[in-house]
Amino acid sequence: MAAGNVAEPAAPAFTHRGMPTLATRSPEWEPEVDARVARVGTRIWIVADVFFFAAWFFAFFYLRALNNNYDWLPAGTTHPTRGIGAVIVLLAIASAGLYWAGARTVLAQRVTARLFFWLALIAGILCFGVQIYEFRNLGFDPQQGGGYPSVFVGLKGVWLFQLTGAMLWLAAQIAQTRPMGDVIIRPKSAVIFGNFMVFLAAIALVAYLVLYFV
Amino acid sequence: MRLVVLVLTVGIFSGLLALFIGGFVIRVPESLTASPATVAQGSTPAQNAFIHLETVASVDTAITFPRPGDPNPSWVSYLPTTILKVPANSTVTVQIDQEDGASGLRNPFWAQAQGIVGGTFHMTYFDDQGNPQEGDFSSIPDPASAAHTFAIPDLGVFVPLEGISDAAPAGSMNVITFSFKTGKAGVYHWQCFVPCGAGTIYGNGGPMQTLGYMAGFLIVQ
Amino acid sequence: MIRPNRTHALRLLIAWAVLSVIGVVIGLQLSLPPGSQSQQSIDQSGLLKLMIILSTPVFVGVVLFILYSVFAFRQKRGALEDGPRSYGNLRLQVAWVAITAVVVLILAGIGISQLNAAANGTNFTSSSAPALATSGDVGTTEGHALQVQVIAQQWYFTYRYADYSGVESLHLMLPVNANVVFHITSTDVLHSFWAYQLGVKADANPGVDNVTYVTTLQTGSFTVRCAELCGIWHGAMSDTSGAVVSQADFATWITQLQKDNLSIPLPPYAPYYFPSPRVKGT
Amino acid sequence: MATATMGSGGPALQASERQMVLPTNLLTGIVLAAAGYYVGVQIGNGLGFNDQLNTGVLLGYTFGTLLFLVGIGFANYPLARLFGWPIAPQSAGDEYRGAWRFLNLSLDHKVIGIQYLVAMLMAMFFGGIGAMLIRTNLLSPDQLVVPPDKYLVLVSMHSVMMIFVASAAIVGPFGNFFVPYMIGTNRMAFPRLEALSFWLVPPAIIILLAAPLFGGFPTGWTGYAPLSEQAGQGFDSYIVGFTLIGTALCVSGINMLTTVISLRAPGMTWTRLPIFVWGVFSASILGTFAAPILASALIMQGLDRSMNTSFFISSNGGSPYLWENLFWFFGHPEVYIFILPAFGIVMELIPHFARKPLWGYKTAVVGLLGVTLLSWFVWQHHLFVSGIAPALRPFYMLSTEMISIPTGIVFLVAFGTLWRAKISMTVPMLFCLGFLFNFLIGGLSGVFLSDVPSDVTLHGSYFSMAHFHFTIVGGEIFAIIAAIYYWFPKMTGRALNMTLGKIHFWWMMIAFNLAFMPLFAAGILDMPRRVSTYAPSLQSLNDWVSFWAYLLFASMLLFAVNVIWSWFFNAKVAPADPWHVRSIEWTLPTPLPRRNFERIPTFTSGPYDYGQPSPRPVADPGPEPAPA
Repeated sequence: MAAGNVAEPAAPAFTHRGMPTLATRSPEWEPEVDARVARVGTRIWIVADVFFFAAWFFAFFYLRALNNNYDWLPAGTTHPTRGIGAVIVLLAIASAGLYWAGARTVLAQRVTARLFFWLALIAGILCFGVQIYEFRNLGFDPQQGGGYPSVFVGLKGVWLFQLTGAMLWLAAQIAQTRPMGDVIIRPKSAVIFGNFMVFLAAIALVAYLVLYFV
Repeated sequence: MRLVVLVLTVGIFSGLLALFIGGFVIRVPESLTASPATVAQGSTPAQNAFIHLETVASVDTAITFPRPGDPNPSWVSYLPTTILKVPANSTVTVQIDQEDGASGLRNPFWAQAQGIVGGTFHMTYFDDQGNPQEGDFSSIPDPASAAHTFAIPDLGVFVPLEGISDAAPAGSMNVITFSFKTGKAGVYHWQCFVPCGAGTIYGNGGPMQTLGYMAGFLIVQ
Repeated sequence: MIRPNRTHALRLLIAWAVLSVIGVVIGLQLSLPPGSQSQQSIDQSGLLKLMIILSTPVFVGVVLFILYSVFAFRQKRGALEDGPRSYGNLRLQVAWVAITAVVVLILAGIGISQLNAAANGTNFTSSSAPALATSGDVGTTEGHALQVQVIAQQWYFTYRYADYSGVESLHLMLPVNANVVFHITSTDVLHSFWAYQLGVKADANPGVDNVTYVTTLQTGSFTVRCAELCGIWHGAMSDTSGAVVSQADFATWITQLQKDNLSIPLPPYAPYYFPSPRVKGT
Repeated sequence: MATATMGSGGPALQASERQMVLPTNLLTGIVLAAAGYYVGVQIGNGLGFNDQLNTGVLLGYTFGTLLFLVGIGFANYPLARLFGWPIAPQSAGDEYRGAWRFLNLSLDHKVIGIQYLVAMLMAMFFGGIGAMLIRTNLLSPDQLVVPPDKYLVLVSMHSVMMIFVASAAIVGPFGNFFVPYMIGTNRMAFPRLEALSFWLVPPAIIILLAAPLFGGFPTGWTGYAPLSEQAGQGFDSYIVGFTLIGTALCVSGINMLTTVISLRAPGMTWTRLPIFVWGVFSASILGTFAAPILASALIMQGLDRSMNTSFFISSNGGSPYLWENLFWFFGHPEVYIFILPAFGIVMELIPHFARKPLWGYKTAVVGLLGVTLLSWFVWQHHLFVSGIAPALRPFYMLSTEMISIPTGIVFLVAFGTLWRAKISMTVPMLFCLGFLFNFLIGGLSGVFLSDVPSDVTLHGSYFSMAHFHFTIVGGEIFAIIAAIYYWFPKMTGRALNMTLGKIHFWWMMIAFNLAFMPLFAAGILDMPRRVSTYAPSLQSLNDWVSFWAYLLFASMLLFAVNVIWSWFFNAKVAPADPWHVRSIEWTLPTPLPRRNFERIPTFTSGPYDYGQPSPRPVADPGPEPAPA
């Protein structure tokens, strides 16, 4: 990826409260090795996560096709309003996009990067809030049975769970953009992490199309 | 140093082992450790046996055979125990004080009494007006009104137990009496075919699958 | 280098041939369950026998090779010599893969053909080979096949005869020389209907009509067991009094059953049942 | 001794940094775990679902585990990043010294390997006790030794515990310990993920052991719905415990794959990779990508049991088939997670003890990867009689039988290596040959089960049970024991007693085969799996099996005595290279230094280049560093 090719500056002796940070203290700290490891590992993780969500989409189409006891969509159950779902997806995409933009500029201007990261974090938190709101006003009760309500709650739930984890990581990244952060690792891991944000946004989009339109 | 490792390992290890074994010892229900129901010998002839049972919606509401200190006082259950010993090649007369409401049979086929002497059972019950009634039946009229069944599949014995009518006065019971013939010695399981395990999917969990509640053994000697 | 290779190989080959022949001859003497009560059980017995015969040479060869090399290619006590420096032999590897592939394909071919033949000798009018029919689409009576529904419940199998106004029975009775279509379903959890001597096994799922076929050939009794863990009485969920009887006996039995059933308020016959209530919580 | 194996080294944390991270160790972990369990139960029961209090138990286990991880120190790194504290380098020495470090969070792959080894042996012991109780019940055909409900609990505990063990018992101890050496690196790619993959295991095992306190669960390791949803709170142990093991598989797989891909030393080309690393690599592929599916399916079970959704309730629009498909789509790669590293061990050890190059190395690699690929396309052979789309049977029958092709390659490679070799019959070699014999029987019986018509008779019977016991116990466990005898001197600095080892092998081999061979017959004579009662005509057969099963357990006790005695009560330090083999880990001193390699080596030849007139060293330690 692009930023992966950015030439590494020689590791400067950044200090934090008079103490050298990871950059200079670890005897075998090799920036290019760390970058490669992070890149490979994130890709593997994303593929694994694809399998994770694949199970839920399989459940959706399988139960929908079987429609056991004609109870896939119980009588009186309606899809939630598409507007809210769209808001959630857009917020997720916005968060990923803003983060991506920030990750690009992270080497050049730290200030813009932090701004982007903050915006991405805010978008993610908003997304979280809207999703919770949707859960509280579903218009159907999964406890009353039905395949669609089950899959809806499950799929959205696990996605929200991963979004929460991503937001925590994002907060950590923001913290690391402070002057005493380990600035050498940051650009690499930032770009890598951007991939995962984009992946989550993509899942949100697919889930939106599947859950609200199919 | 290495002794420290050893001691710690052994400590954790034996702790977990205790947990594992304890899991099996502690939670064994009373009815397993309790001695089987005493088989009252009927007057005629000496070979015949008489078993008196009670079926309740929850153990703590038992009238005839209260079982205090039960680990699951709110479970539906046969009382006093579900491990019955009877002599081989004999006629066993069973009296069941049925105090549970109707749950209904999932397979109405079990509404038919089968494998009992004379093909009929005697029942005193309460009709919809709550008046006591009495009679001999080969099946219960409405499968939905069944509370339990007393079934020994390997002996071909299936007896439906009518649920107590809502109009019946509180604390009243349907008394069902029937007799069946035991074959050769052996261990036969007996169960209930009404999905009466409230709170579990399809009503067949919990008491339905725990020895001492709705599941038991008939030990023919 | 060549000479000892050849002697070793020759010895192994001879021993292998002799022992394999002996093993196969022994294998041919076997008469394996599930027996000959139905076409399916005959097929299965034959296939089991065939597999034992096919796997005997493999087994003999591997064990022989291990034992031989352990004794012939032993490191001298205390010595530390290296073996010959050989990194592989492509031709041999290709040959090996090819042979295993051929054996596998033969086995798969036999299996598939038997799958399709599962209903051979039956006069199904439907064009779809029953083994390839998806469950549910054989719900109606086809040809002269006897339709029997197996209802699994915790913890007993009961049987309904669709062709006889859906009468229900405690035991499974089948006429001899008949094509039977089993419709296996469950009213609660998963079970598996295993009529051992008939060579029939099929899972019972709530709300599913699982179809399987049997062609009875001999009279006699058979055992029915549950082959899928279904709870406390899974082990006891068996019935040894199923029987294949003559057509006449079956007719008398089924008429008697219809009489007995008159007093039972059975629901109308359905291909499957969705259990209710789905009780959660108290 | 293990502690002596790794001397102090690496820059220790300075006091001024310590104060910035939470004080964490095993005790804080246990305390927080208890607190978390209590809080979780309160919250879950407070939510007020009509669910027989399953939510409470589920949340209790989950919170307990999470807070346990926090307490043992996994929160320090994220918190440090979150608050911008300086971060301890991954190569930092452990905070703890001596025995205490093995009971605390450590990022040292050597420590983690030994932690895994001990945990796995303990779990195996529990599973073994379960097996003994099962065989005791089957001594008599009636159901009175162990009541049937308790019997199902036993079967389920034994199966799940052994699945836990089998899925991590090679990649965990030996993969984590030796892969970095074999590829020539000083560090794992993600040491914290590696540590996490271990520290998820003890909670999983303890949660599983706690199941009987809640009445246990009757479903066996397959956990088929809706029986699983009838079960009481015991089944929540299955859900959480299995999820934790799945997560451990996934994260350890990510770490292992990334390490092998990114951190190989110069000269360690893909074609020089030791075959054991290939085995771990292919198993890690399966673990990484199959476990998430299990996690999803288990979350569905949890939702069904806690929130009363209906993923698997056919009356309410769900389907039991959904669970069967998802479970076996994970479950079949899972069984190859068991066996692929075992293949790796066997093909790694045979060349060393035959003192001959691995015959057909590339074919062997192709075989391993072929199994890895095919194992994704066979899961429905577990559902041949389930009634799912019979039209698919021929395909799955074919794909299943095709797996015997790459498996056959493994045997071919073993044979080619043994041919005209110089075999020294050491104890590890004995177990490798035993593996070949047992796995041959397991594989052949697998062909019986793969053909649909014969599977109709054998499915779900003791035949299939005997089949997978031959592949897992006779296969994987034998390989594990071979690996323990082989690597124990390097891992712990103590050699096992080889006389006891020889006795152990013959005892175990004979007892195992005499115990499990008759079970094939039991299966063909219509004895279904997981039954607490059976036809009286089979009693003598079952008694015979039980007798030899006891002896099998006794042989494992002998092994345990050997391990414990040699490890803790034997002062004699093992020689650095007791086997005189080429593999690089044996060129390093014993006990192993804290840093694997002072200078990253350059690999100059493969690990199996025996039979050369003047053999090159396997690796070149590299030039002396220029004096600064």
